[in-house]
Amino acid sequence: MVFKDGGRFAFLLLIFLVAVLLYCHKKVKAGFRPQIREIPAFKGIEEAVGRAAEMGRPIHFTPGSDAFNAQTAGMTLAGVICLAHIASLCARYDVRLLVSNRRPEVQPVTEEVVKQAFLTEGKSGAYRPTDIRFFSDDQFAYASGVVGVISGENTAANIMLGGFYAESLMFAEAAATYGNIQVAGTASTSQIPFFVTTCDYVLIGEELYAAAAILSDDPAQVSSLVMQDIVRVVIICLVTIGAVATSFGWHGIKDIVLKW
Amino acid sequence: MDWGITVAALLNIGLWSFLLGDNLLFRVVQSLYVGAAVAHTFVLAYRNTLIPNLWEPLLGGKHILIIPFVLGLMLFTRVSRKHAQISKIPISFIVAVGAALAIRGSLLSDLTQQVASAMVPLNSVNNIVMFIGIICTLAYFTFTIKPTPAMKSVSTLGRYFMMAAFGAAFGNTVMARMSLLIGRLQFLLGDWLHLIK
Amino acid sequence: MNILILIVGLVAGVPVLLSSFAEIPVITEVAQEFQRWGIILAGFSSFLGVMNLTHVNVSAVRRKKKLASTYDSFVLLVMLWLLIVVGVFFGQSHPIYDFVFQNALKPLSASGFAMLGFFIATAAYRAFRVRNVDAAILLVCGCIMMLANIPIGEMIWGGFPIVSEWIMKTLNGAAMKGIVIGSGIGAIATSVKVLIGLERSHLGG
Amino acid sequence: MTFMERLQSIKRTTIYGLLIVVLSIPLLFPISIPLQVSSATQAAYDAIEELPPGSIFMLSTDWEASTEAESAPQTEAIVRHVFRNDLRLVIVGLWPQGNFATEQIVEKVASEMNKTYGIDWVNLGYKPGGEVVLASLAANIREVYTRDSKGTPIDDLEICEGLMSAKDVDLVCSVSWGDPGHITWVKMVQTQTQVPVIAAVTAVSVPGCAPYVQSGQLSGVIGGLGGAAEYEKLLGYAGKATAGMGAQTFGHIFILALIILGNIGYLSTRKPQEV
Repeated sequence: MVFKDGGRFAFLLLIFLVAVLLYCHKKVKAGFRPQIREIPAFKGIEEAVGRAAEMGRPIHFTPGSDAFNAQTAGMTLAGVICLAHIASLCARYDVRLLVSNRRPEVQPVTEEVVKQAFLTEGKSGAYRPTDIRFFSDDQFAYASGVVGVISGENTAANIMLGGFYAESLMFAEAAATYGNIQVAGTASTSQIPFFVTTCDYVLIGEELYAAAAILSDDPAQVSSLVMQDIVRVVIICLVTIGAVATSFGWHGIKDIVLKW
Repeated sequence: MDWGITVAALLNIGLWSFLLGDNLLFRVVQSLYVGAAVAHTFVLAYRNTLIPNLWEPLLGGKHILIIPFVLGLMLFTRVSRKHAQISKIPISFIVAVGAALAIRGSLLSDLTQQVASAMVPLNSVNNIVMFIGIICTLAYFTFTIKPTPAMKSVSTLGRYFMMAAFGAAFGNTVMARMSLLIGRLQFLLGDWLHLIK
Repeated sequence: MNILILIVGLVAGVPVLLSSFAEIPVITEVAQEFQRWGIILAGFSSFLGVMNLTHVNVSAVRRKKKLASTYDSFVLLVMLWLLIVVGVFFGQSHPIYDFVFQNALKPLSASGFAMLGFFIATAAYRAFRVRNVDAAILLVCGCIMMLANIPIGEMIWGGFPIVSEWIMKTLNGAAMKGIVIGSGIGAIATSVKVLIGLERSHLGG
Repeated sequence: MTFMERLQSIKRTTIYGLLIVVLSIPLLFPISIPLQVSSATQAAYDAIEELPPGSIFMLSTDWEASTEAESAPQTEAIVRHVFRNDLRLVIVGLWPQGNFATEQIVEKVASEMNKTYGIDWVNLGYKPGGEVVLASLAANIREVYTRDSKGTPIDDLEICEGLMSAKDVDLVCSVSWGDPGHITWVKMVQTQTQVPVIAAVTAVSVPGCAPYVQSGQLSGVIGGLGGAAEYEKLLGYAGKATAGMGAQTFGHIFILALIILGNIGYLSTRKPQEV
C-alpha cells in the first residue's frame, strides 16, 4: 500500500478513533453511564418547540449551505440527524415544521427524515411534503427564500444547524426582527461569531456534533461522546509534547503528524 | 437608457424593501429570485452535469453509468407511497460518500494540519499565550469528564479566548460587509441615477 | 432492506475513505467515479427540487388563502418554468435567459449580499452590550478591530493596528485552532457512526 | 419610556435609514479623509515616478470580478499615473475577467487624457497557465504573444517596438487577487530578470507580501481600497477609492456610535442589584 504524505498517521488516528468508539460502545451497552455536561442549547431546542406549541405557530429549520459531496459534509450530516429529533418533538406536540434547503441532494434526505419522524410518532397524517422546501443553489436566493418563510409563515422559532456562510447573519437578524427564539449551531469558524452575537442558544463547533449524538435518543450515542473526550485528552497531550519538543528545536513529532 | 440597469436597480430596491418589513413588493421580487435561481440550478445540472457526465458517456458505451442512472431514478420512487422505501438506497449512497469525504476533510486538514500547527515553540510570550489558548479552548468542549474546580477555570479561560476571537472576527468583517453595501449604493446612485460624478 | 441500505453505504464510503490515505490506482479511480456519481445524483435531486417548488406553489395558488401569496406563487411558477424551457431547449445564451441572468440573478445576488451591511449594523447594536464578562470581551475586541480598519483609528491611537494584529493572530488564531480541532473530532465521530451503521436517524431510524 | 431606555431600543428601520444616509453623503459629496500614506504605497508611487517618459510599464491584470471593489480603483489610479508621466502601458493578464474590466477602465481614462491605442497603450490579452506563461514571457515575449487582444499582430503596433523579452520592460505592476498573481511575477520574472515588480493586492493579501518587501523582491505594495485611496491622494484626485474610504469611515463611526449609545442607555438604566 502506498501511503500519501501524512497518510500513515491519519490512518492510524482513524483506526484508533474507531477502536475507542467500539470499545466505548461495548462499555455503554454493558451499563456504563457517564455524567454529561449540560449544554443550554439542547434545552433551547425543547424550549423552542414548547413555545411554538403554546403559540400555535410553526418552527423553521434549515440544515445550512453545505452539500454532501464536499469535505464539509459532516456539518450537514449533524444537522440532519438533529432534524430527526426535532421532527419527532414537533410531531409529538403537533407543531408544524418548515424546512428550507439549499443543496438539491439534501432535499430528499430531509424529506425522508421528517416523514419518518412523523410516521414513528403516529402522526403521518400531519406530515406535509410541501413544508420541506428547496430554494436553489444560489446563496442569496436560498437566503431570501428562508427570510420569506420566516416572515410569511409567522414562525415562533428558527433553528439553524449545519454549515453556514455569509447568509447566517441574514437569517439570524431577520428571525430576530420577527421575535423568533433562535437556536443555531455550526462548525464554520467564520460564522460562529455572528450566531453567538445574535442567537439565543448556540452550539459551537464540536457541540453541534455532540447535539447530534445526544438528541438522537439512542443511549449508545453516549459512547461517541466518551470517545470524543478520550481523543481530546490524547490530542492535548500530543500538542503539549510537540510544543515542548519544538521549543527545544526537535521537530520529529510535528513531522510524524504531517509527513509520516 | 439602459433597461437592464433599471431592472436591476428596481429589483434591488424590492429586495431591500424587506428591511421595512414583510410586504408585497418583497414577496414578488423574492419569488422571482427563487424561481429564476431554481431554474438556473436545474438548467446547470441538466446541461453541465447530466448531459456531459451521464447521458453522453452512457450512449458512448460507458455502461457502468447505468448504476447512477438507476440510483437517480430510484430517488423518484418517493412520490409513490408503496415503493418509497426504495429511495433510501440512493440516499444512503449520497450520505455515505458525504460521510467519507467529511472524514477525509476533518482528518487531513482539520486534525493533522491544525494539531501540527498548534505545536508552537514556547519561546515567546505570544506563542505561550497562543498555546494556552489552544489547550483551554480544546478543554472547554469536554462533555463527559466530571468537572473539578481547576477544570472549570480552564474552560472559562477557553470561553474568554473564544469570545475575544468572535469579537475580533465580527469587527473585522464589518469592513468587508460595508464595502459590499457601498458598492451597491455606488451602483444605485451612480450607474442608475447618475448622481455621482 | 435495511441490510441492503447498509451495504450500499459501506460500498460507497469505504473506497472514498481509503483513497484519502493511500494511492492505490484502482481505489482512487473507484473513489473518483463514486464522487462523480454523487454529483449526478445531486443533478437528479435538482429535478426533485423543481418538482417540490412547483408542488408547493401550485397548491398555494389553488388554496387562494391569501391574495398576496397567490400573486407571488404565480410569479414564481412563471419565472421557474419559462427559464427552464428556455434554458433546456435554447441554451443559456438565448437572449431571454441572458437578460434574466445578467439583470436579475447577478445583481440580486449582489444586493442580497449587500443587505448584510444593514444587518451587521443592527447585530452590532443589539449584541455589543456590557452585560457580563463574555459580552465585554466581545465588545472590546470588536471595537478595536473596527477602529484599526479605518484611517481615523490610527490617528486616534497609533497602537490600534498593532493591537488588532496581535488579537487576530494570537487570540483569534488560538481559539479558532481549538475550535477546528474539536469540530474535527466531532465530525469524524459522527461520520464514522453513519458509515458503520451506528447512526441511522438520517434514514428514519 | 425614558430617553435612556430609548437609547437601548432604537428601531431597526431607523438604523437602516440612517445607515443609507450616512454612507450616501460621502459618496455624493466626496470628502477627503485625512489619510496617512503608508510607506509601501509611497514606494510603489516612487517606483513609477522615477521612470523617464517613454519607459515601458507592464500592467498585469491578475484578478476576477469578485474583488472588483478593490482592484478596479487600484487599476484606475495606477493607469492615471502612468499616462500622466507619458509612460508606455502594456497590459497582460493571468486571469480573464480582470483583463476585460481593465480594458474598459483604460479606455475611459485614455479618452480623458488623449492617449492613443497602439501608441500609448496596448492590451495583449490574458493567457491561462500562470507560471508557465510567465517563464516563457521572461525569456521571449513574442513567443507568448503574437497578436494583441483585438487580433492585430504586435509587429504592426508602434508601442511594441523593441519589446522582445521581459528584460525590455522597465517596471511591472501586478494587480492581483491571489495565485497565480503577484507572487508568481516575483518568482518567475523578478528573480529571473531583475526587472522591478510592484503589486496592488486585496487587503487580505497584504500581510503575505511582507517577506517579499523585506527582501526587496517587491518594490512597493498598494493594499486594498485603503491603498488605492492613498494612491489617489498622492496623485491629487478623489476617485472611487477616496469616496469609498470616506463612506467606509462614516459607516464604521456610525456603528461605533450605535454601540456606545446602546451601552450608555444600558449602563444608566441598569438596576443596582444587578451589579
